[in-house]
Amino acid sequence: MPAQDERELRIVGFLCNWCSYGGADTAGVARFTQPTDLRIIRVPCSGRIDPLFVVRALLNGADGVLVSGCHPRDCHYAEGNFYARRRLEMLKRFLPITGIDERRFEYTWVSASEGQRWQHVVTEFTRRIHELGPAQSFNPATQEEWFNLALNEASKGEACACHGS
Amino acid sequence: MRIGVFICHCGSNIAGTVDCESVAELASGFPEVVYSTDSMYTCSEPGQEGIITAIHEQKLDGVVVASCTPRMHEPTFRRAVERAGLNRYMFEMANIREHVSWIGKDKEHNTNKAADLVLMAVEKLRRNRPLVPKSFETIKRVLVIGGGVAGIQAALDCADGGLDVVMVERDQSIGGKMAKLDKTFPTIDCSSCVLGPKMVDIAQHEKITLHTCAEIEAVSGYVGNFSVTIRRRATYVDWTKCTGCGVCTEKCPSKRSPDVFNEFMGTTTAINIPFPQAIPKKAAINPATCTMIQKGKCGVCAKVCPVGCIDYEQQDELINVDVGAIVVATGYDLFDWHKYPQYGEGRYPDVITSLQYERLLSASGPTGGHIKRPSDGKEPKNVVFIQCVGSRDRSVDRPYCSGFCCMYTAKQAILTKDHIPDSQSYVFYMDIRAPGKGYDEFTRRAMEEYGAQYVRGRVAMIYPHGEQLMVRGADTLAGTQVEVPADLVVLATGVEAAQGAVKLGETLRVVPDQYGFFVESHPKLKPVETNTAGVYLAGACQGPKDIPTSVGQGSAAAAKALGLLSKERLESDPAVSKVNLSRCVGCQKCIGTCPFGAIKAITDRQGKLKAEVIETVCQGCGICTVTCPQGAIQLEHFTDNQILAEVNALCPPKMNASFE
Amino acid sequence: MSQLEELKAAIRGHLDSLDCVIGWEQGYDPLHATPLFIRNESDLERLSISPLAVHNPATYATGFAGKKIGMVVRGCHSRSIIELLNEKLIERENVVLFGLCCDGVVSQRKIRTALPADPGFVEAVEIGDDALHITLAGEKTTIKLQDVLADKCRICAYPDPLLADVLIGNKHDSRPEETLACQEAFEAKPNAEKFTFWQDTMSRCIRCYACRNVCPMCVCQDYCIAASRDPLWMSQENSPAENFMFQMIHVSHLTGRCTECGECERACPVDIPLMLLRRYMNKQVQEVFGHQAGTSLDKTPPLLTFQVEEARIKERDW
Amino acid sequence: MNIIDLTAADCDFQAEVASRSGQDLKTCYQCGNCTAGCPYTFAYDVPVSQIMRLIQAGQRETVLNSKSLWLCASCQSCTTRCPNSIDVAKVMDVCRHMARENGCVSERTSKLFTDAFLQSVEKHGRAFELGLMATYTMKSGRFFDNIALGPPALLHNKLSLKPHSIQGKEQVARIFERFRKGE
Amino acid sequence: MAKIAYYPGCSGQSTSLEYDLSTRAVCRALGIELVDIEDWSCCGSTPAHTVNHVLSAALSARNLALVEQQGMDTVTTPCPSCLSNLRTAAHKMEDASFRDQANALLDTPCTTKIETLSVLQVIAEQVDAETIRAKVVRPLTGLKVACYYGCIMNRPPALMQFDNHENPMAMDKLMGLLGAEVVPYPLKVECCGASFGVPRVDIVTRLAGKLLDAGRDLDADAFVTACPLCQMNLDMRQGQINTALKENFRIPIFYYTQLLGYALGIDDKELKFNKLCVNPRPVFKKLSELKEAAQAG
Repeated sequence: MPAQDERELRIVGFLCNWCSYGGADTAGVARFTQPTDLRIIRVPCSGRIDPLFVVRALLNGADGVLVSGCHPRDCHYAEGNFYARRRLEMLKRFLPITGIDERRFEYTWVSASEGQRWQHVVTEFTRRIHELGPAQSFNPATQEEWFNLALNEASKGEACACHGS
Repeated sequence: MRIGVFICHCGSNIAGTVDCESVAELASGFPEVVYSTDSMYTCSEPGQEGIITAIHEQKLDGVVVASCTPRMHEPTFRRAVERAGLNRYMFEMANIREHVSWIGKDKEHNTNKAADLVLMAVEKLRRNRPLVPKSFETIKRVLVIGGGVAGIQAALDCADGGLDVVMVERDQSIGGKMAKLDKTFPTIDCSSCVLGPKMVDIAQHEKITLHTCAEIEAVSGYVGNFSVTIRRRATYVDWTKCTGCGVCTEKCPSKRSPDVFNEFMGTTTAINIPFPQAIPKKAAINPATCTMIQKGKCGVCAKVCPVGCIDYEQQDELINVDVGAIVVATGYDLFDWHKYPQYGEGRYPDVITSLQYERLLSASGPTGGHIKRPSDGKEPKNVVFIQCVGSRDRSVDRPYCSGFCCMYTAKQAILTKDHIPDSQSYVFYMDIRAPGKGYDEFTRRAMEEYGAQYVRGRVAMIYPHGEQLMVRGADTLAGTQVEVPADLVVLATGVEAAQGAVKLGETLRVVPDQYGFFVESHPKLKPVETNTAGVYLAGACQGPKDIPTSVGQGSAAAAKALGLLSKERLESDPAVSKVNLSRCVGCQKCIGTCPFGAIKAITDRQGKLKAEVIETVCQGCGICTVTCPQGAIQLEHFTDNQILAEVNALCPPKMNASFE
Repeated sequence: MSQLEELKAAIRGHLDSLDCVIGWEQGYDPLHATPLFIRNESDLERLSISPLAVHNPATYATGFAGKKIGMVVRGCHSRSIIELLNEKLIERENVVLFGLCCDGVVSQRKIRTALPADPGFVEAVEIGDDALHITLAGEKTTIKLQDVLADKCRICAYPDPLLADVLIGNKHDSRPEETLACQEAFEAKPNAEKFTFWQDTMSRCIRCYACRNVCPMCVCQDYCIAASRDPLWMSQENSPAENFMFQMIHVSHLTGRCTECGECERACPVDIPLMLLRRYMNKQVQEVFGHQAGTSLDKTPPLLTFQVEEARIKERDW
Repeated sequence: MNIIDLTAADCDFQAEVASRSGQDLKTCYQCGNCTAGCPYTFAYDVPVSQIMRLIQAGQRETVLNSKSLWLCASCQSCTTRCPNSIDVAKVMDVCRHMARENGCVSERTSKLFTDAFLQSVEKHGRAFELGLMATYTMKSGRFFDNIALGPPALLHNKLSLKPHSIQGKEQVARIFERFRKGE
Repeated sequence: MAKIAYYPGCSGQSTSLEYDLSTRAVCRALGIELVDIEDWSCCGSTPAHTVNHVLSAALSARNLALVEQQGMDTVTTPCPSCLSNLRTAAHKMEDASFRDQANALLDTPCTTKIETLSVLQVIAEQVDAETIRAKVVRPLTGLKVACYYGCIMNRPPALMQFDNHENPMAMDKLMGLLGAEVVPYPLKVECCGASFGVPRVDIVTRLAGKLLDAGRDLDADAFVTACPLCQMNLDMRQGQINTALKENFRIPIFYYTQLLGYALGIDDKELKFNKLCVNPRPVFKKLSELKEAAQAG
């Protein structure tokens, strides 16, 4: 469903089935109003979330990616979120070198009972993404841009950033 | 593929803020969707029939239902598609109620979002494949960990139901906390008269094997097929010979052993049978205080034992047993009240815990059932009870209510009056929590019939005042400070997770909460199940509980175990990881990260190392799939391709369309 | 005895018990070296260990699974070997390491820029203590070694092999203080500039996978997820985003494992400064886990383990 | 006795005390431990636990006019023993600040003593006890409260007869000056 | 032993001159070098924080800034009230916005965190027991003392981070080292009435009276204190207490540094026993009688 209302931005959520997906359900059951931008992908555990899913989403043009799992120590599978925490932290720290604003990606912990917290997380994250605005596309959008890129490179020759200074 | 999409109105729950008809119409344009419709209540009987009919008529081989959360009705719809002859994994759900209609009112946005979620489900479904569970045999034996009242009940129910039971108890005797109690509320029944016969049943039941002085060393395997190692501590007494005659305990010259059973109110002998009704009634030596074991001198017990069962060289023993299910009933411990320096940190002997007071009240206790205060053996007249010591107190990280202290305090106030008619009890409380049958009436009796003075407020400090203890507290109802010169102060110490619970949790793969209580599978609907299949909880190991609740849970856990093992064979969830052997390079990283030991290394025909998943052990978390750089191990039903399909559905990759 | 002779003697002593010893020899011209797979005495004679000998022999290690091999390793190469050992991808008893205390290797790219004309084919190279004398089209140019030292060598913290069965040369007693100004400058750039930089750079990537193939830590062999249908992580389309996706896969799989040997960047035919990504990730790994890949034996890569309380991962408030 | 209209609670008051003290007042569950330990309860008109309750109930006037605020010595018993880790002494302090700002002084002598003390510090840089006692006695008119202390104090040279002025006393005076300007 | 900055506090200049002098003498004897803060000013005491927390912190911070300027990072004070104020100021100023507010009132801002310790803590933690025991020349053998710490020496525990906050033992241990018999005094941290002696003397007579009463119950020969205000309330006001409560207390109230100094053999002139209102002579008489009896026996 690519066609989107222009007021809405594209936010992808990866939620573990046992805690955060349940937390989002709890928020729904309690009718906690939330912005509609977020679309949730359900995975069994935050340990199933490959940081590359996040990268894939961002390179595909997602404006924001939110990951949420069980609180540390509360993982349904005992250890999944411990691995997730390391993997996702490294991704978050790595993003700046790519020029992708690391604020577009966030990970957090929400338990199945924390409906209110889920509402807060979604609202805050959506607000943050709207502040950042739509993400720039990594691929050039038009033919003209494409040629500009190519020309630019051709003129640079051996323009390795490491040898510049 | 031929996919059918069903959009549920859920009455007005969804249709109120989502244009379900448009969603259905949009969905008809999604890839491989050949049938798309909307219905009022998809989960209802006619709704399910509608799906089944459509599967038959439209020759569907995959179904998407957009309705409520899959945590609610996924099993329902899976059964429905299965009835129509589809594999239950050829089904996907889009959650357009909890995640859409209930959280926003903007119909246009909601409709868009609902359509997106349906598209994601369709894209995922296109990559689903039928999965078939494997079946395996079960072992008709249950392990019960903990021999308190909850464990006893679970063991007896399982054994009566025809299962073999192995009971493991850390202490020398079963009976747990209840065996230490004098009377029970609200009926003032004698605790050991009620519990004693059940303890004897455990000893005599032909289907029950009891190991005391024993702990769980290791657990492996999976539901229906656990393999357990039990460590039995050396007791230095050959229990196959010991008759429990007690001669050794009479003659033992080392009389300064801490008396654990009597809550350290006094001392006992180094060789000891903890109490007259102990099960098993066997003697054991405390190696820390036995002079023979410590210094190699003495040997009196060996000399006097009529059956020659003393063995100073005895070693710990490891026992292996295979079981199909495990009941955890490890109970609780008491809060260490020394964390409150204002109550004297143990400097004042006449400040004791409620469980110590039980021992003073008990006819089998150190004072023979006469209330004598520890400092000088005098009978107290003013007895102060302080509630919530280590309960409902965030400053000591115990914010929870321990549940039953209000009740036993009322009981103890009543018993105090029974024992010492001219005594006066004062109870400092914050709120009286008495929600059980006959409970509130009981606390009222303590006040009305037995004259206990209930004072609403905490106690700030206790300090010695002559031969008495000055208790300074507040009466918040009167809005003032109050002081009571007390002869004895009894602290209603709160409930804590049993020592070692966290470690046991690791062994069993049962998650403890932040306070060390084991977490149940669902707080309402699965109160005795855990997230590890085949492991059940009973009693206070899950949270503070009084006796009837613990017994009820013991029976509930037994019912679960009986139900599980009543099946000859069990089916495993096929949504587990699977190794693509040709992609696997044998780096074994997945083996290291699997929390369940569900992956093992094998050698293929060419002699190359490969990974293999033990399907029955795998719990389906997918940690391995992310670990594997080649993507060789994939979690079925949540494969990389399935998740990527959802990502790509949401954020379609921008191709170089401009060149075309 | 020169270091080369010393090394040859050491290898000779092991040659019988090894299936192969990996070193370097002169390549298509005197300016270029190429890996040498020594199986007999005559192979051994061709061994060269000049600063032109840059290739990381560890790259070939997993390919010799089940065989016993020797490798001539510099400091950074030894780190790769240690990391492979730690990940149990090779076995210690199957490798004999001939360690070289290394004073750095050259960057062909820098030489190319330092030479007056396109090198094409050089006639002769003389290697002095601190300079290269290159004869090109009859003309001799002298280049200071220091000026053409590879970037990784300028900041190398481990010039001496951290693991070796035989050690040749003198150990270094200090580490260079130097930092790479260009790296810091790049990191400090605003996001938009960095983003454009990678867009530009990735538009010239030809997805030849040289960076992957030469990487000693890329052990997926023929099963790289960048080139598979199941799982299908990326299309084969040559677009900046897909090219960058591939680089992100590489970075992701190297998290906590990259030993900074610099082979990826060296091998890149279109001069993509991949080490910018590598060094940045390694810095993060160092900061969060205190981990440097391949610097000590028996260390688990940080993403394959965890701690219940992560001292240096701060939970963000919500 | 006053009947409190709960819907007319002064929520701003509650919020102001909470923000100025940095304490989460909602966590007080009225266990009374502060009152139980407070040595001054006998002198208070409103026990400290009820002050906490009245703040929760938004009873600005009652709280700010209570004598208790002026009789709290900040001895920290309440803070130390609060099961919810509320810094109760700080809450009392903040209420006293607010009472002062609102001109609610129900224990005049306490305030006079405080004022006399600070005046002395402002003037000399250090507290000059004899001087501040003189100021206090003049202003309070309470000539006889501590008359009994005269002989022992003088006999044992307890009070220095001269103020210990310091070189930086202007610096100290400027602290007060800037403080008043900022207020 | 390291040098440490020294903040005597205003009362050390007048009402508790003997505390200041004995503190200096004892520290000298134990090898603790005290460096006076030049031109120190009042910390604000209780009155300042009852008026405003920023004002209070600024008055304290002026002194912390002086410590900083003298190139030191730790200051010690005998007075618990000063201790509490200085520690509170330093703690609050860890918050940047509060620090800016407080510094805005100062001529010279305080930029680093200065640690404040009580002299009692310095002695308890930096001088080992054996050193003290070895230096005792006039043991207090047979003297029954009650150690009274006052309400803010150890409280609130999160701020003070010293000793057990309900049952502090630092002075008990110290007096024990000197040979004294330390009675298990139960009201070690109960408030004595603080500065209410001036505006509400009735409060002080009641609270301090209770403290004396508890000491008498335990048969204590003397009180040992660490706080000028406590000492004054118990000592100078003992007559007032007797009048108000119709009692007849005659319990000498020492500063712990006085008794420590005495035991270490420091000249009485530096310990100023003559400043005490309740005559301490019976204590010394008892000591010498006990000593004679011991020698005779």
